[in-house]
Amino acid sequence: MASLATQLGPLKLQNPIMTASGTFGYGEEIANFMDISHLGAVVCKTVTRAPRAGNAPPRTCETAAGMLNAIGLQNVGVERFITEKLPYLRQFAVPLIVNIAGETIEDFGLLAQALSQQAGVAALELNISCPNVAHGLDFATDPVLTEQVVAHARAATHLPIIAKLSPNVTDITLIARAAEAGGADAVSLVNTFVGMAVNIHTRRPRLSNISGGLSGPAIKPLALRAVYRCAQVLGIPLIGIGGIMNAQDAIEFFIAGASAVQVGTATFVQPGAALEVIQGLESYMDKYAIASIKELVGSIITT
Amino acid sequence: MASLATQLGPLKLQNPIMTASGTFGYGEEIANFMDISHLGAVVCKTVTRAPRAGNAPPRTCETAAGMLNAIGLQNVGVERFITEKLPYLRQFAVPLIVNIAGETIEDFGLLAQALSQQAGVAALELNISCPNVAHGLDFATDPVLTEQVVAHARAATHLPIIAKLSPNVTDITLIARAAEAGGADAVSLVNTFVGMAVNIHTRRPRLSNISGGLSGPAIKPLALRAVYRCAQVLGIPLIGIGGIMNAQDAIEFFIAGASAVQVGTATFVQPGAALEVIQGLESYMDKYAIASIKELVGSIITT
Amino acid sequence: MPQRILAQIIEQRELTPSHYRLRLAAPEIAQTAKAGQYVHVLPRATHSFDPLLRRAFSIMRAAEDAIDILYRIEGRGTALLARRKAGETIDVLGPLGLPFAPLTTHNILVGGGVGVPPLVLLAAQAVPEVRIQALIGARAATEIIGQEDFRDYDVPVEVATDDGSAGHQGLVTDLLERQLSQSGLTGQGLTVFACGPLPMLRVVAAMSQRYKVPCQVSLEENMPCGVGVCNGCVVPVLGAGDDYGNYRRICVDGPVLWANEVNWGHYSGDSC
Amino acid sequence: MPQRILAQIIEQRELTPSHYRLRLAAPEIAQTAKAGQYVHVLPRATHSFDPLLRRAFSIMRAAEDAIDILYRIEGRGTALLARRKAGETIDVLGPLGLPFAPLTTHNILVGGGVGVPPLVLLAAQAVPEVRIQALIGARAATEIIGQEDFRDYDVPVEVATDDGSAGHQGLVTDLLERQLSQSGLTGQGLTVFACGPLPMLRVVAAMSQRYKVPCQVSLEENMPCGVGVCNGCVVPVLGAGDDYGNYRRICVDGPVLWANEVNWGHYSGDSC
Ligand SMILES: Cc1cc2nc3c(=O)[nH]c(=O)nc-3n(C[C@H](O)[C@H](O)[C@H](O)COP(=O)(O)OP(=O)(O)OC[C@H]3O[C@@H](n4cnc5c(N)ncnc54)[C@H](O)[C@@H]3O)c2cc1C
Ligand SMILES: Cc1cc2nc3c(=O)[nH]c(=O)nc-3n(C[C@H](O)[C@H](O)[C@H](O)COP(=O)(O)OP(=O)(O)OC[C@H]3O[C@@H](n4cnc5c(N)ncnc54)[C@H](O)[C@@H]3O)c2cc1C
Ligand SMILES: Cc1cc2nc3c(=O)[nH]c(=O)nc-3n(C[C@H](O)[C@H](O)[C@H](O)COP(=O)(O)O)c2cc1C
Ligand SMILES: Cc1cc2nc3c(=O)[nH]c(=O)nc-3n(C[C@H](O)[C@H](O)[C@H](O)COP(=O)(O)O)c2cc1C
Ligand code: FES
Ligand code: FES
Repeated sequence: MASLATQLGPLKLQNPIMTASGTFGYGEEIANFMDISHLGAVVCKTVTRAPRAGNAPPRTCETAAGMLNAIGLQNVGVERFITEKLPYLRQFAVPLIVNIAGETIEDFGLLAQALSQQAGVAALELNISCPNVAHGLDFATDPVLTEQVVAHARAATHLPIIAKLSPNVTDITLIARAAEAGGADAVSLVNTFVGMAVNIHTRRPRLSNISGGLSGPAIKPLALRAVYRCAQVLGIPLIGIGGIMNAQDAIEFFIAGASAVQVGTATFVQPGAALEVIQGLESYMDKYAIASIKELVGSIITT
Repeated sequence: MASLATQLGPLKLQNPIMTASGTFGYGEEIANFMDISHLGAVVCKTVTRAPRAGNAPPRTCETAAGMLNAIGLQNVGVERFITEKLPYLRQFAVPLIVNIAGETIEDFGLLAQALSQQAGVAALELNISCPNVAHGLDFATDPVLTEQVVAHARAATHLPIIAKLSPNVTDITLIARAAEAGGADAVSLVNTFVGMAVNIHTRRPRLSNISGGLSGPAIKPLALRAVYRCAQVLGIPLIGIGGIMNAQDAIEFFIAGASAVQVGTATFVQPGAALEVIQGLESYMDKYAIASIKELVGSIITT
Repeated sequence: MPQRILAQIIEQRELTPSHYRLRLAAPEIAQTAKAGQYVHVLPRATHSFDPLLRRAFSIMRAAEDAIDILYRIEGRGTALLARRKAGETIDVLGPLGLPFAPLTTHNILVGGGVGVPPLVLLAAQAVPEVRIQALIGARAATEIIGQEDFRDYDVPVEVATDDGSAGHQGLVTDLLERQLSQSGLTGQGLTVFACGPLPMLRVVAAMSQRYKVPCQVSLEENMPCGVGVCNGCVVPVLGAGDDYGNYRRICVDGPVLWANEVNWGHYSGDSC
Repeated sequence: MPQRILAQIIEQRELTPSHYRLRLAAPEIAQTAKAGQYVHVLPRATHSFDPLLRRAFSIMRAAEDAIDILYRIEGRGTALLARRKAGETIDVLGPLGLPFAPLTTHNILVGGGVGVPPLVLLAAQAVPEVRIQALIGARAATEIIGQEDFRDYDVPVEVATDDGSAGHQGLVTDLLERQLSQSGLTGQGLTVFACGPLPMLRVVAAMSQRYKVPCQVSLEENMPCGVGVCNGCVVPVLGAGDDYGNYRRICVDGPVLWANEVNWGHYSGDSC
């Protein structure tokens, strides 16, 4: 049997497949469809300091092989997260990565601090790349701010820190290196691409927020390229995200240089998608006699 | 009957539907499938100063609702273009927009000059955004260079100039404004998004060039958003490009602010796609009693 | 507990060129489904990622280990669904959502267009003691849905059509107004259950409030996941909402809500 | 002149679980198709954009206003195609590409796997005077393509299978080597026509050159448009190439090329 164990800096995972933030809620619902403890890790919906109501509906819209969303970081806020959501998530024998977002650098520090004191939090993912809230993209489009926010969070916690980056930039390697310089243990690539759709009968945008973030198979080639490029220049591990629907897709990301991947939109289509990816990955590794996932990571041949 | 006539600065078109560069060759083949003279304009494959062999195969690869290409600007060069291709294209009663690309600012000036002296050239589209050649993206990712190259071409020709921009940037409005400042009569948005795909059996990239440009329905929401944002800030007309497969798609671009559109990848699927878009647009305008396409352009309701 | 099953198509019946009734072999769903619940159906082939997401359809019938849905061709997903033939299998998740509240002594079911199906199941699952009146609205006689089903369950039906080709010419809400003003049952264990287009539901909700009759509405929104994890399907509610603010996810906390819970003033309901 | 037609499926015959033979009503194509030409088929529904592009298949038979193609399930497109049933229509562009050169006095046809179909049409369109020998390579006996068709045309066939389950155990190029070394026909109006996997074609090309026998090969590349406008389908050639450099578009200037035109050293042929 192939070994799927992987490592993201200090964070050890039994396998490299995790859920993507915002596509798994806080686990309560998906637990009806799969055994969460078989995952490599779970990443829960972004938590902010104060509760957020999110954007007005319509919040989502399907596009060709993809979807737009403008949820607007609807969440219960960190206090209720700790009292109401964390106890549930803590019970699974699987690392919990809490995804956090703030409006200011200080917000990230305070959230990191608050969550570090809680049992059952394995790592923090900094969402500095949400396209659906005011100033959501300010950090991840600016290398200086990226480095600062990561460094600030770094100082506030002993937990491993993952910086989640935006693909809506001219050169993502600059941002990834800034995250590394700021002390990130890993980066996750990518958050959604900003897009929109128009109802030609009403002449209105299909989302109340006008624009939204594109996810799903449509973006896979773009996400894969971001991972590949960053893998060439980074000294820290990468988590690949974007359009992963099955094991084949995940394997492309490993070969391009990702040490782990997150399954997002696929979970909407198949609530158990992430587990199917694990199974398919095992079959592939068996077929090609790959003993450890580490042999696969970054094994792309370009000569 | 609705009037489809539109105007791109000094350039008058009988309708707002054109072919996209690189998806129409020089017209010889598509003429077997449709009456080219019914189009609003034709845009031919990029022409460079010297002939270019292009990239090694494989050059294309299908992705979810899209395709990657890395043709690498294969073309006969401007001299043979003028002697061998232009006479054929000139015979159609439809404006010909010649798409040009150079490696330096001077190249663009020389190409503009050479083509200005030819009968039958209605306008020039500056391809400053090809992702598949070395330095292809240098111009369109930098507002200063964009302004310079447009200004240089502007000085070299009396023809209308359209700057074709890249979506692979943090803020496309900055680049579009730079093109406007340089004297462009219009901008066309967008060229392809940089992406890649990996063959998990050989662990090689699916394109010999490693990365390629993503086109087709997958990118439509992203292209539409680029057009919408630029329409808010520009004083010159916009041409929308990206994933337009049918009239509905084209209409979304008009509503978002495009004065004309280009049909690209759709032509690969249906060689007569552009004409079908014109027919569908006419039906839509008749259905909603829209007398002129100008009423539609930028008519998006966001309140 | 919702299940994901590959259900075989028993019958795909074309009712009109744009209306189909699909019967699926789905014992796991048929045995537990309650009126108001829906299934989430993947219309595409597994070899294609477009259209990407599932589509929601109310369960219209749940008997003999099979379920029926009735749908209208709206766009790409329903167009693809209509091409599927008996014998093929289809990926279905269900039953999902919270069902209608229990029927009361007297009940008026108000259905518009393809909003009728869940009301048919509500009537089918009624105990004999309750009294039910069904009101159906449609564009034209050919598009009336559920009339025969209600008759099979001995539920009296009144019909309204836009073009007057059957029943009352006008809106189904005209029929409701008549019922409410004439029946004298308001305040006597009468409940209204409604499903249909948003403009209809608005009127039904306002009318029920005016007559002080409790009213349940089954709502629609784009539903990416159907299981409560995306927060995409929310509608604005008065008061507390769900866990996440002044919105409620209609996929798991609906699709049926009490009309007086909905924040109608902030609900535009434009969906894509 | 290539045509775009919506062709009705006359028959979809499953030869093995992964090989299908599809007969399409396509008079416009059937009446003009020449051996070596292909059709470009859209496997998806019009309501879906994935998979996006057409797929190329050689024309295997063109008679009675119908064409046959024979295909193996390779990926998503062919998997979708195999789900289409008789009576449905399918969007087809063709005939496309340049055909094989005319047959000479003596001819050896070398086909590997699903490369056999165009050679079957080549034999069918032969005038009685020419002499033809067909060599077929396959993985196993069950996957041999075209054997009966060749027999119908009175063309002698030799077979090679990887597993020895029929004919010679080994490669079809073993059979070719035997023919070339024994026939004594080299230089006497003998031509080799080959279609199959790239490794096979390489060997056939090299062998034909060694024996100084003219050889035509039918090549494959990803073909976005099939009509010559995208420049996506090029293969490297020696000498002038097409208009655009040292490459030739095999969709319109092929798929058949003379083996000595191809720049085999620069042709990796990895396709996606
Ligand atoms: C809980 C629930 C239960 C449901 N139950 C049923 C049911 O029992 N039966 C049923 O039929 N449906 C039901 N629906 C609705 C059903 O889910 C949708 O009809 C379906 O998702 C549409 O999918 P589609 O892919 O066909 O259309 P989509 O791809 O969503 O597209 C809709 C189409 O409408 C077009 N359109 C939008 N606005 C206009 C306009 N103003 N004029 C003209 N065209 C326009 C768009 O262009 C698009 O083509 C239910 C929905 C929910 C949430
Ligand atoms: C002129 C021409 C004529 C042709 N004629 C015929 C014909 O007559 N009959 C015929 O059957 N075909 C023919 N072909 C080939 C045919 O076009 C392709 O088989 C078809 O396009 C495949 O489409 P697809 O969508 O099924 O596969 P694609 O979507 O292209 O995918 C191919 C599949 O192969 C998989 N794959 C790639 N490499 C490996 C590997 N090393 N191991 C395992 N899996 C791998 C990929 O994952 C993918 O699923 C012809 C091609 C050309 C250009
Ligand atoms: C409905 C929805 C909600 C999301 N919410 C969040 C979020 O709260 N925080 C975050 O970091 N990413 C969020 N994302 C982004 C995903 O985590 C992921 O980066 C993106 O969807 C790309 O992956 P996919 O194509 O597999 O979905 C959300 C995505 C979707 C579709
Ligand atoms: C195969 C191919 C070749 C292309 N070649 C060129 C080119 O030479 N010059 C150029 O400006 N754009 C080129 N493009 C980009 C298109 O003109 C267009 O901007 C892009 O494909 C997006 O539109 P679409 O989604 O409708 O195809 C090419 C696109 C494709 C798919
Ligand atoms: S549809 Fe995803 S939360 Fe309701
Ligand atoms: S397939 Fe487009 S040029 Fe050959």
